[in-house]
This record gives sequence, structure tokens and C-alpha cells, in this order.
Amino acid sequence: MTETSSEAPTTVVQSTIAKGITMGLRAAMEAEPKVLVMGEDVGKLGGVFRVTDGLQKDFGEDRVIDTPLAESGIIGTAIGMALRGYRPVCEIQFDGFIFPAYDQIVTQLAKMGYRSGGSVKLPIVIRVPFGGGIGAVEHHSESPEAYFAHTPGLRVVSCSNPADAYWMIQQAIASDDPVMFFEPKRRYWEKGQVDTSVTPMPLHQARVAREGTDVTVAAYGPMVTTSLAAAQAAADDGISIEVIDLRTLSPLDVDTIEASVNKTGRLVTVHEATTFLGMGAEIAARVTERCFYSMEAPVLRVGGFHIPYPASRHEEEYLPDLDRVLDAVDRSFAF
Amino acid sequence: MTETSSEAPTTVVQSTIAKGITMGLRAAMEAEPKVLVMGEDVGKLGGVFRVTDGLQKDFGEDRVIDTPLAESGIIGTAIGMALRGYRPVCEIQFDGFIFPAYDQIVTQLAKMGYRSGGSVKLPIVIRVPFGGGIGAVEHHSESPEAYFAHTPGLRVVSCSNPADAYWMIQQAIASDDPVMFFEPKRRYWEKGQVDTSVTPMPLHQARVAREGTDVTVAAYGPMVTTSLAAAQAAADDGISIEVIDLRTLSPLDVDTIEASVNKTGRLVTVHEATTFLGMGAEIAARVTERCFYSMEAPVLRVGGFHIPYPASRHEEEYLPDLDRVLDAVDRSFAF
Amino acid sequence: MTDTAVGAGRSRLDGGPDLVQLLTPEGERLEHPEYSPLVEHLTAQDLRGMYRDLVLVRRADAEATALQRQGELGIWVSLLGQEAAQIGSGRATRQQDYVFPTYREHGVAWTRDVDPVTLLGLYRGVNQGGWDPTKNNFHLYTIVIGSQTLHATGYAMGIQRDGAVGTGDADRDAAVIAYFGDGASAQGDVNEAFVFASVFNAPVVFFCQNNQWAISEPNERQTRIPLYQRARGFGFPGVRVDGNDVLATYAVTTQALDRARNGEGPTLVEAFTYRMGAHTTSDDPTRYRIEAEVEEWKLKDPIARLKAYLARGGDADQDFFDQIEKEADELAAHVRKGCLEMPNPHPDEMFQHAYREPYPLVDEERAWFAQYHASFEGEGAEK
Amino acid sequence: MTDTAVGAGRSRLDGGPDLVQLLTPEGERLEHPEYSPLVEHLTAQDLRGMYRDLVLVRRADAEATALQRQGELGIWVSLLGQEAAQIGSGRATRQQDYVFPTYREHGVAWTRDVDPVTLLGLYRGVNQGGWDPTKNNFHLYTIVIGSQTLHATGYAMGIQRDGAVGTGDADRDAAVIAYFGDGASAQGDVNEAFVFASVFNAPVVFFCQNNQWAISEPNERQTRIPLYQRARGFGFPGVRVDGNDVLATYAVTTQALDRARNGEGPTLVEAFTYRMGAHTTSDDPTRYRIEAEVEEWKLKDPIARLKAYLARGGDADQDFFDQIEKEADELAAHVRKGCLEMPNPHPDEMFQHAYREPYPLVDEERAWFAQYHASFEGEGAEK
Ligand SMILES: Cc1ncc(C[n+]2csc(CCOP(=O)(O)OP(=O)(O)O)c2C)c(N)n1
Ligand SMILES: Cc1ncc(C[n+]2csc(CCOP(=O)(O)OP(=O)(O)O)c2C)c(N)n1
Ligand SMILES: [Mg+2]
Ligand SMILES: [Mg+2]
Repeated sequence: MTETSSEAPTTVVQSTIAKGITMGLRAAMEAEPKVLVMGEDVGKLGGVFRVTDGLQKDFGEDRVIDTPLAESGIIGTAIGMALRGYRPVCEIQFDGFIFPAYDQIVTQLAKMGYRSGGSVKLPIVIRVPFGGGIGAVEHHSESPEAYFAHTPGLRVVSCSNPADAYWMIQQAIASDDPVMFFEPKRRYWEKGQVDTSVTPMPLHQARVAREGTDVTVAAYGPMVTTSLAAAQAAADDGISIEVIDLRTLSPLDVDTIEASVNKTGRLVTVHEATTFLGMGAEIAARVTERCFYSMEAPVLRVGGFHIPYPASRHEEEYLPDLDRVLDAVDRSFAF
Repeated sequence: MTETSSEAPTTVVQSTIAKGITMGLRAAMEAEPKVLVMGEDVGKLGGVFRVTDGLQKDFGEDRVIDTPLAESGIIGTAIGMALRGYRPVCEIQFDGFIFPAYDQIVTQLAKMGYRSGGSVKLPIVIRVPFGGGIGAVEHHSESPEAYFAHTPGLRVVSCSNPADAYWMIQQAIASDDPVMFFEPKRRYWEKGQVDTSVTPMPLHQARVAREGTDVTVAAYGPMVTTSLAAAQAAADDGISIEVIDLRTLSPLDVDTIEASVNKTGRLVTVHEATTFLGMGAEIAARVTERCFYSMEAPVLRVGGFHIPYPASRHEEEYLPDLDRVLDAVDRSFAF
Repeated sequence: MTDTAVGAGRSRLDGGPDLVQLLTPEGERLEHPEYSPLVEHLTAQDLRGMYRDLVLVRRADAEATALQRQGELGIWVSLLGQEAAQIGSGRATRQQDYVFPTYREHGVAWTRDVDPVTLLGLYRGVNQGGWDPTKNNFHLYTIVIGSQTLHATGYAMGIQRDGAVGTGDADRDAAVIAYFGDGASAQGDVNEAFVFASVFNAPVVFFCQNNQWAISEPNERQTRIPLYQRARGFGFPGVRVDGNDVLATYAVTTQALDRARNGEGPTLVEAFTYRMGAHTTSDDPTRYRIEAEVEEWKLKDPIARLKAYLARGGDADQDFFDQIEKEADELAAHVRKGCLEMPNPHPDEMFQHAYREPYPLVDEERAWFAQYHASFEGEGAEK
Repeated sequence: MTDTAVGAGRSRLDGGPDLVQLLTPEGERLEHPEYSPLVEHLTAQDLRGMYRDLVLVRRADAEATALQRQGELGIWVSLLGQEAAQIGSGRATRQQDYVFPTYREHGVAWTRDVDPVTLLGLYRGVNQGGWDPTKNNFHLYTIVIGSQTLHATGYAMGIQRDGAVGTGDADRDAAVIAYFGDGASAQGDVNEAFVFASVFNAPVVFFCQNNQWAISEPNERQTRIPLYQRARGFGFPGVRVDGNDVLATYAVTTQALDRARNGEGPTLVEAFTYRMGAHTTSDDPTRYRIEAEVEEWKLKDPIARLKAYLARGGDADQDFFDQIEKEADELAAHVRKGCLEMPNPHPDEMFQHAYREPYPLVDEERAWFAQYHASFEGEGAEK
């Protein structure tokens, strides 16, 4: 699909993350007639975040489907359409509303290919705006990615900037495996440049977002911006932080983290999800096993506390921020 | 509730794990009229594993409820009954069938107390026969515990012997927080002694199942028996393994593991669940942080491969066994 | 597939022949053999009371919308247009009944004597609801669409087990009413609630406010037949009532609740109404619906018709209406004052109530955060 | 609450007045204005073919049960008693139609030319199904109750998008048939499938085999009205057919599939039948149902009635029946041979097909396991 997209005019455009995804969806739909978009309010409204804005107008109601209000039905029927040869891209309106579809995702989407001995493929992408920081009510600020990364059969990715948004959504759609696509909703409006003509890096590869020598900070989605800000602040204090944008959570690109940690000897992981059994746990276990002798300190994890996502007036304290990242960096040096 | 149960005749009885749970359910129902049992086929049939055998006959259809075939409905209505003052014990027929109820468990059961600012309590126990090794078809051999341990608001425990089965189910029922109760289905018929008169150890405490000095092996549920067998075999080769039966996964009793690792300097975790983001990941991350300087080797994890649970003829190779545990122990010593 | 909005526009205007109506949009009383008797006992004072309810909840709702515009609330979910559906059904409940709302039932809350200020915490972001539902038998707002219908059914099964159904004791027999929307009718949970309620003959009334829209989706996207007919598929009665007619809604809900309390099982009530405003203050309906549709529904306003009826019959005079306006202004002031005085929670509070019993990790994180947070005290505001 | 098993026993014996029947248990043909025309074209040979189907699938099923008893299968899910429901409906499908079975549709598989041996892998434990559903348009068995009804609805929506509905081209227009049980009707997914199918008017037939039991639960635990009436709640037709009558089932399913292919949308067919055996070979029905009920259903046997009809009408003689028995024995031998020859999978195979595209962790674990496994080779058998 990336080949086809490269037919697009060779230009560098300014875009937000949200619009980057919209552009990517549009490119994928133009390149492949079997690509469908489905979900709640994705049609005329263009989704509550306007990510599917204009798609129904241009591709019609048969390819951009406003579904009944039933997430299990959305994923279950998407599986059926995939069996018929389509490539559905499902939008889940908010992170907290993916759970009614959890059974279809875990018992059917993730396992049907295996069940079939490889005779069936389910090229389905599930788009999930995730994370907090938008002052919303309950269920609108959650980070459920680990629930999916613990599920064999699924792939899990998250973008952190407009260029990745544009390319990763197309790569996810091009994948013949099901892909959970987590979008950093509070960063939807952050701007950046998108070059629609370059050949993008592979979907399942982490990226060194900022080079450093003293300590490695691994983050994804909304926490990449936070980590880069922390690195900037630390630089002023003479601490050199290497920031890794994981981009892919399943499969996890351990090699890139390992290389960095063998250099820095210290690792801090950052995510909004509850720390207990969050991505940081797997990264810590795996990297420690690989880098046992080069580690100066244990992997320290910055993440959500062990409570349900709190009322929005608590967000500022609840969410990991620049200071929490730097605090962990300091504690790492204390070892 | 434990007080009340201690009114039971002071005797030591031989029991299987399955019967231990049955006895515990009966004791809890006798002690507290608000305790209900509900699920699919829990009535006349006594459940597919006969764990609720005889309860409907003795406590009636209003307290032992055969529900429609809908797991979300089972948990959702249990929540409503709890709001009315009841203490429902829900049986999910097999691990793989808990997912239709996942939304009710994660968005309602786990969060309603928090939502209410503490004014609402949901003393609900969800019994889940889990794990493989019984030669079953798809969805009947899974280990979904990590999906729940990553969810604040829930408690997660697992028993490994008849005495714990008898006491822990009563303690779970007595808890005013929701408890996920994972039962090692392939060990249901393993026998042991149950003293119905002792004061049991707290629900959320791990137990040193076998003392050792060279390496710590932490397991829970069905893998405790496996780990004890490995320890026995290792002893013959002069290796002293300390086996910890975690019993509680959320909250996790880190102190007990820490104390052991500070003594042995080595830790191997064992579970059937997929290794990636399984309980072993959290234990590795947390223990390494606490015992960084006393560890001779990284925490090594024995667990399921990153594939859906395979066809039963693969079980012998897929499931962690004595040899896999010993292999990890050897690798630990190789550091 | 045809353009849904067009197809929708027409069929959403009138409830069809089965619509139960006792008060026309013009304020004329209609006789209905089955339902008129259920409102005969209502005195002029009762009707004035309902008028007062309608005006006050609309006013409180408008004030909350204003507070959101001024940044005092993060979001507001307006009930504009659905006042009669909520007051009529809420007034039909008895003290011992239990109510499971969605996130829009501010009018029902009013009938349960819940101070409107109580409802603002969730939308202001100072809590997730936080009230004690047992105080007024008014449950916490539920945001996950449809979930509460199962809780309601389970609660009703609890009432059965307490022997509080069909005893004939008016103060003892209890019922549950579960509110949900037209969009929610598509959720598996709602249909499972219908299965459980019918199989166990539970004392629950499923009250669906069909306000024609689920955010941007017309209810043709959720069903191709009138929603009240869904009950036929599960073997219990379904009724479509004019949700903008407070009398008809009161009558139909009274009958359904009585059936439930008497042990006759569940009923589905579809209140045919209209969401006059945006889905929430974050929504922009101009993207998906035509203004003409809203204009037509303005003619069916629930308050105007009751006012016309009261005035015509001489059951209320201008002084009364003025008095109510004054009360409404006072309530609005109370709502505003209560909102502005709502303190930000102390950070430490977020660690409370995740568990009722000791949970070491939470205590650990709570203690860590306390000292971490304190370490910024010196540096002033930003933390 | 009343004792369900008692209440159940009676009502489960007869399908009531709405039951569509063309062949009585005694083998008498009945005339039905709507459905008789749909079987008129069936020749004596066709009917003999159906008889052959019924006998052969029952024989293959019995052989599988025997194989389980002998330890060759881990479990078996018998279709005993449901042969007519499966053959009648399966024979009504066309090549281009697509079938979504549960785990019990061995008879339907037969009508799709799936070798019965193919179905054994799952129950023997050598794979999770493993066949290519596109070969015979017969999907993999689905074990999670109800899930496949949504897949079927989505597949049907795909057919709509392919323009393969209502074109009038008999070889092009396609439909989907989704099988599920009476217990499954309680699942949210099944009801959501009804919502999607009706809203999108998808070409899908929901075929519910009401075999009266969901393991130990009588279907009164799933619904208090006849299941075919569930469709009324969603706005599409529902029909109850005698599932032990292969002709009536063929006729009703043919009509429903034609409607779907013609673009007239979904239909719910309730095949009223009975699970003559245990739920699976692991089940013990004596714990929850009375033998008398089974005895009464023996009188409604689907094979006996067709045999009686064929014999009485002279459409088949003893030679024919003997010939079929011989074929059945041959098929049984084929099934047994195929089962015994089914090799255990090589351990390495478990790592295949979890993903279609490269997934490093799986490769890593696969490589690790290969050398780990090899390290035991010396020590002989135990690994
Ligand atoms: C399970 C779930 N999915 C999606 C949402 C997002 N959402 C909030 S309100 C709404 C529309 C609800 O429509 P309806 O049931 O008609 O109620 P109304 O808002 O019109 O009163 C949606 C899709 C949600 N809250 N829960
Ligand atoms: C979601 C789910 N819950 C529970 C089970 C366990 N289970 C397997 S078959 C069965 C009964 C199904 O009854 P019915 O739908 O009537 O089909 P039948 O077996 O009678 O053909 C149950 C409860 C399951 N497979 N899936
Ligand atoms: Mg609505
Ligand atoms: Mg059945």
C-alpha cells in the first residue's frame, strides 16, 4: 500500500496528528476499494474527533458505515466482512468503550487465523483514541493497550506525530494481521510535517526520537512529547536523555531499546496506563534479561497509579508529566 | 465469615480442590443468607465440574440460580443484586468464556465503588476454572488472570490446594471488594487435608510452599504442584529451590518474594499464561527494583509462548512443566 | 442504502397510531380508555406541581449549559425537550422504587429529591458522580451505554428475593426503573437485560427515551421498527407514549410500575420525544441534522402544552406562572452558586475508594505521591 | 420461581400451532398452502437422497461417539436427533451461499461436501479446526456461543457490497446462513446480529436449532415465549418449523434463503427439535432431565418418518434401504480410518499461523523451543 501512496503528489504538508490519520485513511481508501471505515458517528459527523471527516461524502455510505451503537457488533461484523474479502477499519469512539467488543477481539479476531491453520486472514484495523488529559468524564481517558499486547494474534501500535499518523495507519491497513491502532487523543491537534512521498520506516520498528548518552527513556503515544520535553529540560541540567518512541507495542522492538540501554546503562519507561502489568513491566523484564550486566540501575517505571482513571480535576496530578519523568531519571541515577 | 466457619465441627477432612471449594461455598451460604450462587448449569447439574453440586437442592433456586446463557448478563445482574445487598458468587463455566462479561467487570464491577466515592460496595466473587492440561478444545484452557490484575478495583487470587480452596473462597466471599477467583481446573481432583477449624492465613498473603536457599521459584494455581515437583527433582541434584505459592496476584505480596530473593539471589517465575505481559513481567520488574543489588541473575520467566492456546495434542509441549522450570533454574545459575 | 437523514426526517415527526397521548401539543385533554383513569386522581395542584417540575428542571438545565459555556463545567448533557418524559416517569415512582439513570436524567433526579448541584460534580470533573445512591434510591449516572439495564434487572431480582413483590402492601412492594436511550437499544447488554427480566419475571420497567438521535445517528440506524415493539421479541408488553406529554408518560409509567410491583413482570416503555439541543455541549448537530426538524418539534413543547391546558381550564393564573419563573430563577442561582463553590478535590482524594479493604500498592503509591507532591510546595503554583 | 424442569417437560413436547410440518412423525404428508409448493419439485430420487443423507450423518456421528469412547477423540458433540434440521437446511443452500456453523453442524457440513473426517481434528485435538472455509463455503466451527452470528451478518453485508443480492441471477445472488442454539439466543452478540441484520437488511438467515436444552438448562431459562417470535422484536420474519421433518425444514429454509438472496433481508428460522443424546460425551443428562421426555421424542424420529413415507409410497424398497445401510457402514469405516490415521502434529506446528506476517518474538520462542526440545532427544520418549 505504501507503494501506491507514493504515487501521491510528492509534497511536504503541515498537518495535525488527527488530519494525518485522515489523510492516511483517504490514501488507503483510494488505493484499495476493499478498505471500509465503520463505527459510531463516522459518517456525516466525521467521528467525534473528526478523523473520518469527509470520507463518507467522498466514498459513500457503503464504504463509510455508521453502525448501530454496539461495539461487539462492529467488530463481529467487521470480521465477517473481512472473511468476504474486505479490509475494515473500525473506529471505537473512546478507549473506555472498547470493552463490549473485547470478546470478539480476543476470542475471534486474535484467534481465527490460528484456528484456520492459516487459511483465513483478518486484515482489520481497530482505531482507538486513547489516553487522558482532555478533561473528560469517566471512560474517556483510559489506556487499555496492555490488555491487547498480552493477547497473541494481535498487533498493537501507537503513533506520536503527524508523519507516523499518516504512514502507520496505512501500514496497519496494509497488514494482513489484525492491528490495534492507538491514537494519542490529547495530541490530535499537535502539528508537524508530513512528507507523503518518502518511504516510511517499517511499522514494527521503534525510533530513537532524541539521541542521548546518560539514560534511556522509552515511551509511546502521548508520552513521547512529554518525554522529549523532559529530555530538553534535563539537557539544561547537563543530563543527556535518549528518548525512544516505541511506536510498536506488539511486537515490541526490544533490539532498539537494548542497543540504547547497553549504551546508557539506565532505563525509564513512561506510559499513562496503570504501572502494574503495564507495558513498562514487560520492557523492564525483557531488557533486564538482555542487558543484565550493563545496567547501572533497575528499570524504573513511570505510569498510572493503581486506581481507576480519576475525575478530570485530578488529571494534572494523576498523569505522568515532565517532572515525574525527571524524578524517575534522578532516582535512576541514585542507584 | 471465617469466625462463623470456625463454628463448623473441628475436624480434618480429606478433600479434593473441587470439593474444598464446594465445602467453602456451603459454609459461606450457611453463615450468610445473602450469599447467592449464579451461573450456567450451576443448579441441577452442579456445574460442569460439579463444584456447586448439591447446593441448589439444599439452598433452593432463589439462591442457586441457573442463568440464561449470557456472561455479561450474569455479571451485570450480579452487580444489581449486590446493590440490593446480596453477595453473589458467579461461576464462569470456562476461562475462555469470561470475555463477554469483560466490559461489565472492567467498566462497572471494578469502578463503581470508586465512582460512588465509597458509598457503594460490590462484594462479588467471580469463580473461573482456568488453565490447560485437560485435553480440551479451544477456549477451555486459557489463563486470563493478567487481564484482571492490570485492572485497578479488582482483586485477583488463585488457590493451589484443597485447604486454600476451602478457606480462600470463603475469604473472597467475605471481602467487600470484588474478587476474581481462579481455580486450577486440572488440579480439581488433587487430594489433600482440610482443617475446617484453624484460623486461615490472610487471603492476600503469599506462602512459602517449600523452603530453599539457592533459587526462588514463584508460581500460583496449577503451576505450584509443578514447581514443587521441580524442587524435589532439583534437590536430588543438590540444588535447593524455595517455592513460593503466590496465592494472591492483586494485590501482589511482593514482600514475601523479596525476602526470599534477598536470600537466594535468583528468581524464576512460572505460569501458563503468555509470558509477554504475564504476571511474571510485573514480578520481575518489581522484585528487580527492590532487590537490584542482591540479584545474581535477571529474573527468568517460564510461561506460555506468544501464540493462542494450541490444540490439545500440543499441550504437553506448550505447557510449562518440571523440565521447563529446571531449565530456567539452570539458565539462572549460568549468569 | 438510502440516505438515512432524509428517510429519518419524516418518520421521526409523529409517533404513529400506537402513540399514547392524553394532552395534545395544543393543550387539549384526550380521553384514553386505558390510561385516562390513571390520571383522574391528579388534582389541579398536582398538575401545577408537574408544571413547576418541568419549568424548574429546564431552567436548572439551562443554567448548567451556561456554566459549561463559561468554563465552569467540562461538559454538560442537556435534557432540553425531554422534561416531560423524565418528570412524568419520575413522578410515577414510589419512594421504595429504585432508579437507574443514564447521564441525562437530571429531571428524574429532581423527582427523587436529588439537589441538581449534586449532579454537577461529574461534569465539573471534581468526582465521578460521588453521591450515595441509597439516599434517594437514585443510582449513579452510568456512561457506558446500556450497562445499567442489567444492574436494574439484577436489583429487581434482589427485590424478588426480598419478597417485596406482589404482597399487596403498597409501601413494601417495590419496582426498578431503568432509563436508556434509543441508541442503547442496539447494545447486547440491553437485550440480555430483556432476556433476564423476562425469564425471571423481574419487577423492572425499561424506560427508553427515544429522542430520535444517538449523537449523529438517527434511530433508523438502531432499529427498523418502532422501538417499543422490541419487547414483543422477549414476551413482555411494550408501550409507546408521547414523551412530551407529562400526563400520558405519568399514566403509562404508573401502569408499568404497578405491574412490576404486583409481580406481573417487566414492561418496556418507549417515550417518543426529541433531543432539542446538541448531544452534549461538545457536539455540533448542524453537521448531521436539518433545522426544520427541530422547528417542527418546537411545536410539541412539553411545557407549552401543559401551560395552555392549565391556563385554559383556569387551574393556574398569571401569578402562578410568574411565581414559578421566580422559583426557577432562584433555583438557577442555587445551581450556579453550588457549582462555583464546588471545591477542587485535594490530590490525595484520588487514592481513596479504589478499594474498600487494604490494598498495599495503593497505600504505597499514595504515600509516595504525598511526599513527591510536597517536594514541589516550595516552588509554588505549578504543582 | 417454579421448578423449571417440570414446567419444561410438557411445553417442550409439541411445537404449538405455528409449527410448520409437511411430514408427520408417522410419515404422512401434510399440505401447507405456503410451504408445500416449495417441495413439489423434489423427485423420489431427491427424497431418497435426503434419506441417505440422514442415515449417513447419523452413522458417521455414532462412529465418532464410539471413537471418543475408545479414547481416539477428546470429546465429541453428537447431532443425534437433529439430522433433519441440518440436512433439510443444508440442502436448501446453494454453492455460493456461505454457512456459519456452531460446533454441532456435522450434518450441514455433509451437505457442503465436507469430508466428516475433516471435522474430527478439532475433537481429536490435532488442530483447532484447521480447514479452509472458502473451499466449501463452510466456516470453521465456532465454540464461543453466538459469536458467529455477527460474522455471518458481516459476511452478508459484504455480499451486499459486492452487489450479489437481488440481481435475479440465480448463480450470483448469495445468502448466508448462521446456525446457533436455543441457549445462544440469550447472548448479546446474537441480538446485536439481529440489530445489524435488520438495520442493514442483510441477506442472512438465522437458523436456530432449538433442541430444548443448553447443556442442563431447558430453554425456558433462555426465553418465555417461542424463540421464533424473537424476530418480531427486530422487525423481520420468524418461522418455527418441525426440525425433525426434513421436508418442512427444507421448504422453510429455502424460502428464507430466497428472501435473503432477493434482497428481502433476514429471517429467523427456529427448528424445533431435540437433543437425543448428552450435550457432549463429557455430559451426564441423567442429572437434569427425565428419561420419559427422551422416550416421547423417539416417536418423532426424523429418519423413521421419512423411511415410512418412502416405503408407503413405494418410492424406496428394501434393497434401497439395505444399500444405504451398506454405504453407512462404509462411511463409518472411512471415518474411523481417517481418525486413526490422523497424525499427531509436530510440536513445531504450534508456532505456525499465530501471525501471517513476521513476528520476532514467536520466531525467537520457536527457535528456542526447537533446540530445547532437541536436547531431550537423547533421553528418549518422555519428551
Ligand atoms: C458503550 C459505549 N459506546 C459509545 C459511547 C459514546 N456515546 C455516548 S452517548 C452516545 C449516544 C447515545 O445515544 P442514545 O442511547 O440514544 O442516548 P441519548 O444520548 O440520545 O440520550 C454514544 C455513542 C458510550 N458512552 N458507551
Ligand atoms: C460464551 C460461552 N459461554 C459458555 C460456553 C459453554 N457452553 C458450550 S455449549 C453450551 C450450551 C449451548 O446451548 P445451545 O446454544 O442451546 O446449543 P446446543 O449445545 O444445545 O446445540 C455452553 C453453555 C460457551 N461455549 N461459550
Ligand atoms: Mg437518543
Ligand atoms: Mg440447545
